[in-house]
Amino acid sequence: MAQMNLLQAINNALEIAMTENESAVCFGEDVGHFGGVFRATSNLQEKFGKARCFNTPLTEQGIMGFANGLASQGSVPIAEIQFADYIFPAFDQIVNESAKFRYRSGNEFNVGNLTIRTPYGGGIAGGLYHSQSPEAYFAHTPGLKIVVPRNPYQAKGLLLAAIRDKNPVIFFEPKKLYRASIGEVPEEDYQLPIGKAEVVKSGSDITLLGWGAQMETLEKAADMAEKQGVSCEVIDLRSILPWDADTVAESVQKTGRLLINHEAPLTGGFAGEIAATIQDMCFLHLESPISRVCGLDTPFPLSHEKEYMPDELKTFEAIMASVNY
Amino acid sequence: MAQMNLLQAINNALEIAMTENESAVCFGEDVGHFGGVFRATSNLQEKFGKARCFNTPLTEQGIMGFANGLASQGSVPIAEIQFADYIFPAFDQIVNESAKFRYRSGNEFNVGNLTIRTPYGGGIAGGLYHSQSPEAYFAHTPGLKIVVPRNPYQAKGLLLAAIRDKNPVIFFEPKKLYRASIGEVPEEDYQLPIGKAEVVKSGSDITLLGWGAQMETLEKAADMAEKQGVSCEVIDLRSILPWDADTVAESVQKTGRLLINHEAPLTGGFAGEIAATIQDMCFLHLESPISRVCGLDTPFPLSHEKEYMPDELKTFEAIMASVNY
Amino acid sequence: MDTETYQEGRVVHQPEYIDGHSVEIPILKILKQDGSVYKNADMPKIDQQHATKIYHTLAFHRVLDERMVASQRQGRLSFYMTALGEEAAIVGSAAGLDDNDMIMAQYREQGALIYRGFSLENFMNQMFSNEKDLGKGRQMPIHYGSKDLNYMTISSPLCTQVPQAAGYAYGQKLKGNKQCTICYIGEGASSEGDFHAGLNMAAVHRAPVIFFCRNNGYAISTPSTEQYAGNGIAARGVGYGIKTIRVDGNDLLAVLKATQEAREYVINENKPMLIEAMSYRLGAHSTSDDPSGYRTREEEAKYAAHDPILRMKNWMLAQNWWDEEQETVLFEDLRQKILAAVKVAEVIDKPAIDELITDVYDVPSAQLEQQLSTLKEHIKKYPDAYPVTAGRIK
Amino acid sequence: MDTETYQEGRVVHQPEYIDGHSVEIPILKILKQDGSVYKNADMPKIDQQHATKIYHTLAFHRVLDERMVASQRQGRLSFYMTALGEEAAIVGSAAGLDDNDMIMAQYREQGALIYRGFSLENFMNQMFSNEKDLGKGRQMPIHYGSKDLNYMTISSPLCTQVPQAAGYAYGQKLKGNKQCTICYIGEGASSEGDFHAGLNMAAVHRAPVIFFCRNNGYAISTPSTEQYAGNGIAARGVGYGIKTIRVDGNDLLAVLKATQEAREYVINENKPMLIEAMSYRLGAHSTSDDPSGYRTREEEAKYAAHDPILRMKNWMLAQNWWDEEQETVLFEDLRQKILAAVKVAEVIDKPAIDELITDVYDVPSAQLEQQLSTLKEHIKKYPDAYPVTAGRIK
Ligand SMILES: Cc1ncc(C[n+]2csc(CCOP(=O)(O)OP(=O)(O)O)c2C)c(N)n1
Ligand SMILES: Cc1ncc(C[n+]2csc(CCOP(=O)(O)OP(=O)(O)O)c2C)c(N)n1
Ligand SMILES: [Mg+2]
Ligand SMILES: [Mg+2]
Repeated sequence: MAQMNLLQAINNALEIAMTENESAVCFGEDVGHFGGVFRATSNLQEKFGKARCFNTPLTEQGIMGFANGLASQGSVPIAEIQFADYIFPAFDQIVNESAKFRYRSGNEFNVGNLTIRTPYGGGIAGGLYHSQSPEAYFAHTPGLKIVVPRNPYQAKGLLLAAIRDKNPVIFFEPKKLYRASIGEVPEEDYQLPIGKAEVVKSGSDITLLGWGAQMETLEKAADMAEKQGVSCEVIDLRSILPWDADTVAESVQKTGRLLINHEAPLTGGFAGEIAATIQDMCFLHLESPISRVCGLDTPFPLSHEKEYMPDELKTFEAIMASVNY
Repeated sequence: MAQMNLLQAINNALEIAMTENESAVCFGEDVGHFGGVFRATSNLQEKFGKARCFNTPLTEQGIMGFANGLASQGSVPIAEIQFADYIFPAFDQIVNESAKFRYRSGNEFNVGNLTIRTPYGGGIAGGLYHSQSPEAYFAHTPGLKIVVPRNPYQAKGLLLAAIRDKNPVIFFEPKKLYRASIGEVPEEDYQLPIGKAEVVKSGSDITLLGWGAQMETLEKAADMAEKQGVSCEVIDLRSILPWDADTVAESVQKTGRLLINHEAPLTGGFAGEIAATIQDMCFLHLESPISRVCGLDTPFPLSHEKEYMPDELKTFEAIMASVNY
Repeated sequence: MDTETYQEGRVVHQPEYIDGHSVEIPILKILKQDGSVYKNADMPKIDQQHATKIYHTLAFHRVLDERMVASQRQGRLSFYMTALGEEAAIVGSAAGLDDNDMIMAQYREQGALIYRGFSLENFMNQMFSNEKDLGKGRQMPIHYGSKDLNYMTISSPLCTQVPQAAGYAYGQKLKGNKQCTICYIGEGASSEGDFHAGLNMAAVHRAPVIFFCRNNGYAISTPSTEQYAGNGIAARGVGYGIKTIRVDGNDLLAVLKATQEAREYVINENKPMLIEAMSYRLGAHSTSDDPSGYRTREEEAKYAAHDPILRMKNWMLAQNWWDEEQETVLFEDLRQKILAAVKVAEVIDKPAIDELITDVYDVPSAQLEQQLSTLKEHIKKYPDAYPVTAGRIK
Repeated sequence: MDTETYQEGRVVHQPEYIDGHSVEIPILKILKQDGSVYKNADMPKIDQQHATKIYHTLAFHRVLDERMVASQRQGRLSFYMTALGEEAAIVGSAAGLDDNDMIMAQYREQGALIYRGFSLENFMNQMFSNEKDLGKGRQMPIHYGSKDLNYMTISSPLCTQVPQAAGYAYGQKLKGNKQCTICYIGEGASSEGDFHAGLNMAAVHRAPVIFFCRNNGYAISTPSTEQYAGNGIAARGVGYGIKTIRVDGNDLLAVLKATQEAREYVINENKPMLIEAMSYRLGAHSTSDDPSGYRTREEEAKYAAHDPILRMKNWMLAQNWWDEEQETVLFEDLRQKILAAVKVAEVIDKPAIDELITDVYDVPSAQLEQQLSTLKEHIKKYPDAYPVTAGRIK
């Protein structure tokens, strides 16, 4: 075991994957010599050579098109999009191409080897173009998998699973935790399962569900609620697609209440999908409406970031409202 | 009043808008001389000249970038994307640019004059790339408006409203109804409201909610259910963003049941947002779980289109399941 | 640093401009319409066996296109796209490659697939989206693909294959197996952002890929004069620093020559190359299109006089590698075989309902399995409403 | 039909290729580093008044950049981007335009905005995202915009302004008011698909737009040698059929000359033009960047010797339009004014909470009003947690 921050855990996972498989290739804007603007790919070019870790021209659609081609050829592309806010020029290559490659060809060809890494979320005073959480835009796309880790241990195990998964995976990295989140991480190889939620803390009165950086918020809110005598079960969804409805439903059948939290705007966010599914699966168990504590329906703000965020206070309030319904 | 099909109603609305405002400009792939591959822009180049109705090079991101610039300059661009399946190369221009133009500049600049027209949906044996219903991809984007008409009368009135609305509007046209849907349409100018749902048929046992081409399906299913003694209230949402939660909630408070139908895949579709909102607004009124009858979580199929579609039989079954819950 | 190079370039003190006319782009022609060869022309590598295979491919192509348009008119087929007038560009380029090279086509390149030996049955099964289709009946007619034949399955969204071809070829280079990729693209699709991204990526990362642009004058109704303002697509090669050649696309020998040289170059130098083949789309864009809405019969007739298959036939005749009797027998034989194959394929069952959820992921998710089983129950309840699949659900 | 033209082009029978070397791109230089002018150089239109305004702009620019980097280091400001070394390219081009022409910049073009007369207060209010910011405190520092000054608000996603500029200029042409648009873009951003889309759209639809590429050798850490394989960005103009010129970007007179001619051309001909200004990004990419991770001090020093402001100053001195005393006074004055302005702006309140929902739509939707009022109630309950806004909620 070693102490690592989230960036180091990612760098470590990339190194393991590239050592194990010589057709694994890392690329993206500034990813090569410099190691990426956040330094997640530090030293990889030194270790594996310029052919396997390189800067690309500044074109997200090009990066993803290139990655799709490389994956269909049998190599293992691990492409970086510098900020999740800049993934949209590649939307067509991801949603119309990566996601449908296997299906449309009857599996004559596939891009199952593909992994896309990208930092997402608020917390760095980045305003509307360095803070977005676009997971829901992709979650409406059969054929993709979507994963979000909450800490270094999760990041390493989930990233290794994503790289080895035989489907295209988008791996959203909570950038505000890159250096802030530090924890014990095994130095050896390990994987965590994609598609499985994790019960982080068990409780009996309400289920709190989230992913990525917002897990800290849920834990803080749970602490506040416990002080009021409310016992919270906290679940990290980890995979947005496919998502683990069974674990969530099982929890809600026990607690009778569900709160979902995400940074992205409320309308059309993934909390809607979860709420719709769970109200169906747990209709007779629900003691209060499923509650969504999310971003406002605005672009991500700069000077009002604090006010916009679904923080622990808003979450705590919603917990109490749910319990007192 | 005249008999028009949906294409004629759209063509008529475009003609009115271009006559009224000489800075209104229509463009897109094959939109000029030929009048578009579906002929929605027929004769407009003849009437208004090549400068105001023209073919563009084959580049959706270029079309939308150009349209954003033109709108910010004060002209009134009405851009066509040939199929909604091909809107994704323009996703960045729409989601990061059109939607955020006013907000990010503090309204120093805006693209409120922009309208995007695009045919969507199944029914033409088009397989995965000529059948998609991508409204939910856009519905997670504050700043956009999204409108879907169900027949010629609605199409003309809503399109005129969309063109005159001071916000960027995406207007999804149900292409399988282009020639199939024929109805009485006033020849003069009129508008229908954006953001208001319409109760198409009132009833007391369950609320059926949909938009666009699926409204026919809901009406057929309602007829089947009526024969079983189930009284259905049928609502056309018309606007996906902003959407009229109040009208829906009012109906559900009366009927106690809600079924939502859309062509797009279930997961991450807009029905999720509606269900999440309505279970919250109507928690104590709901007598059964909100039901979603949607496409499967697959790319849009070709040989199994019939099986994939949320048709009247599946809708009828879901109505009965809801009523007998 | 590149900037230094510029500082060292020719310095001027009065504005001097470059523009679309700054580079002259010659066009390579080897074969005349009458079947004779231009004096001093550099011939491609070609012998009788190769030429005969090429000509058989052209014949098959022409008859297939004719028959399938007829089938579509008869309502037997939903959709079809011919490559009428462009066969030499497509088949000539495919014939310049190795069978292990990857082909990433736009959609009008059935000729390349015929050349590779895709069976008539495979063509038919795809077009009738029956259960024997390699693509499992999931795409509209003409969206062929074959792993065995190194022909990437066609994708309708235009130009997406261009950066993909750069990536595919880069992977071939990493593997070191001396193979390359050819990427076909229309002059219309070349306006997409992916074109720019793909050519630039290939040039910077030195991918062994041949970008082959079929410039046939139209993108549906849009003439190339409304598609770009420069000197075709070839002129763009300069900007990317990509070696480029323009050929007469109706001249099979010129296309073959250019492709043979391109293959040598991209594999040996690990650099991309761009070929622009000038031709004309003689047919409609597709069976859904009616060109009389945007061009004249006279225009079409003018270009029809440059029939590339006839040109190749004339050369074959001149070589004494072909005669009129062989011609008659071959075409008649092809017509009959194709008609027979239509009859077989159109009555083969559609794929089973289970194929609705396979290949979304490597293994169907639990949720998809659930959706399928619900659907099957539903179909069993209403078999008449789902005649294609109902009879076969266990 | 275009194809005909090609058929009429020069015909060859042996392959002849074009490539990145097929077009020679001279570079325009007028002013030497010592302030003297090349013999026979074509001077731009410039008189003492104009020159003085330009030089004041350069001075303001340099001091602003220095002071704001210092403020960022002191933790007063979150982020900043200088244009160190590129001031002549930016200010020289802005000075070649009419005040009613539209400027659509990438982000490093504060020089153009200074030239247009954006007030020091406006700069500061934007950077400190306070309630007086024209952009209502919604974007990171340096994302300026001003309707009054025809300077489009900066958008972080790169290159999106390029097709937008084509559209904006097309609208100007429709209006017939003889105005044009200048669109700034980095050599890195020029790799985006939107570049291709925008230049092609502008060329085909004849929009009066000047595409002005600042080629400063780097895109963050990525040198231009890893950005493209061709001869810079200018070589691409050929492919689009766009008239193009390359200038020494550190030579203000050359930039001014090229821009003045470009403006005449795009407005009179209704066609776009492309200018590539060769320069070097002397500073870090932004205050978040550390160039020592990817380039040497020696390299930086080499380019520092070409300081464009010093070059312009030398010319001004040679003209007797400027002297050292004026220089000292001006720079000292600017330093003090800017320091004072920082102190004022940094203590101005942030925008009121109500601005969180305005401008999402023309009028806030009922749902947004609801979200805001819920939020306000929440803030009132926990005022200490939201110190920026809590005190001011009624
Ligand atoms: C992204 C995208 N936009 C639009 C279309 C619709 N479309 C199909 S073919 C075509 C024209 C293509 O022209 P070109 O590239 O010149 O090829 P050609 O048909 O001439 O062979 C268009 C606009 C599409 N398939 N994909
Ligand atoms: C679409 C998009 N991708 C990536 C980024 C991140 N980014 C910001 S600036 C920059 C480099 C731009 O380089 P260049 O265009 O050469 O301009 P310069 O900084 O040299 O002035 C990058 C990659 C972005 N803002 N937008
Ligand atoms: Mg074409
Ligand atoms: Mg640069």
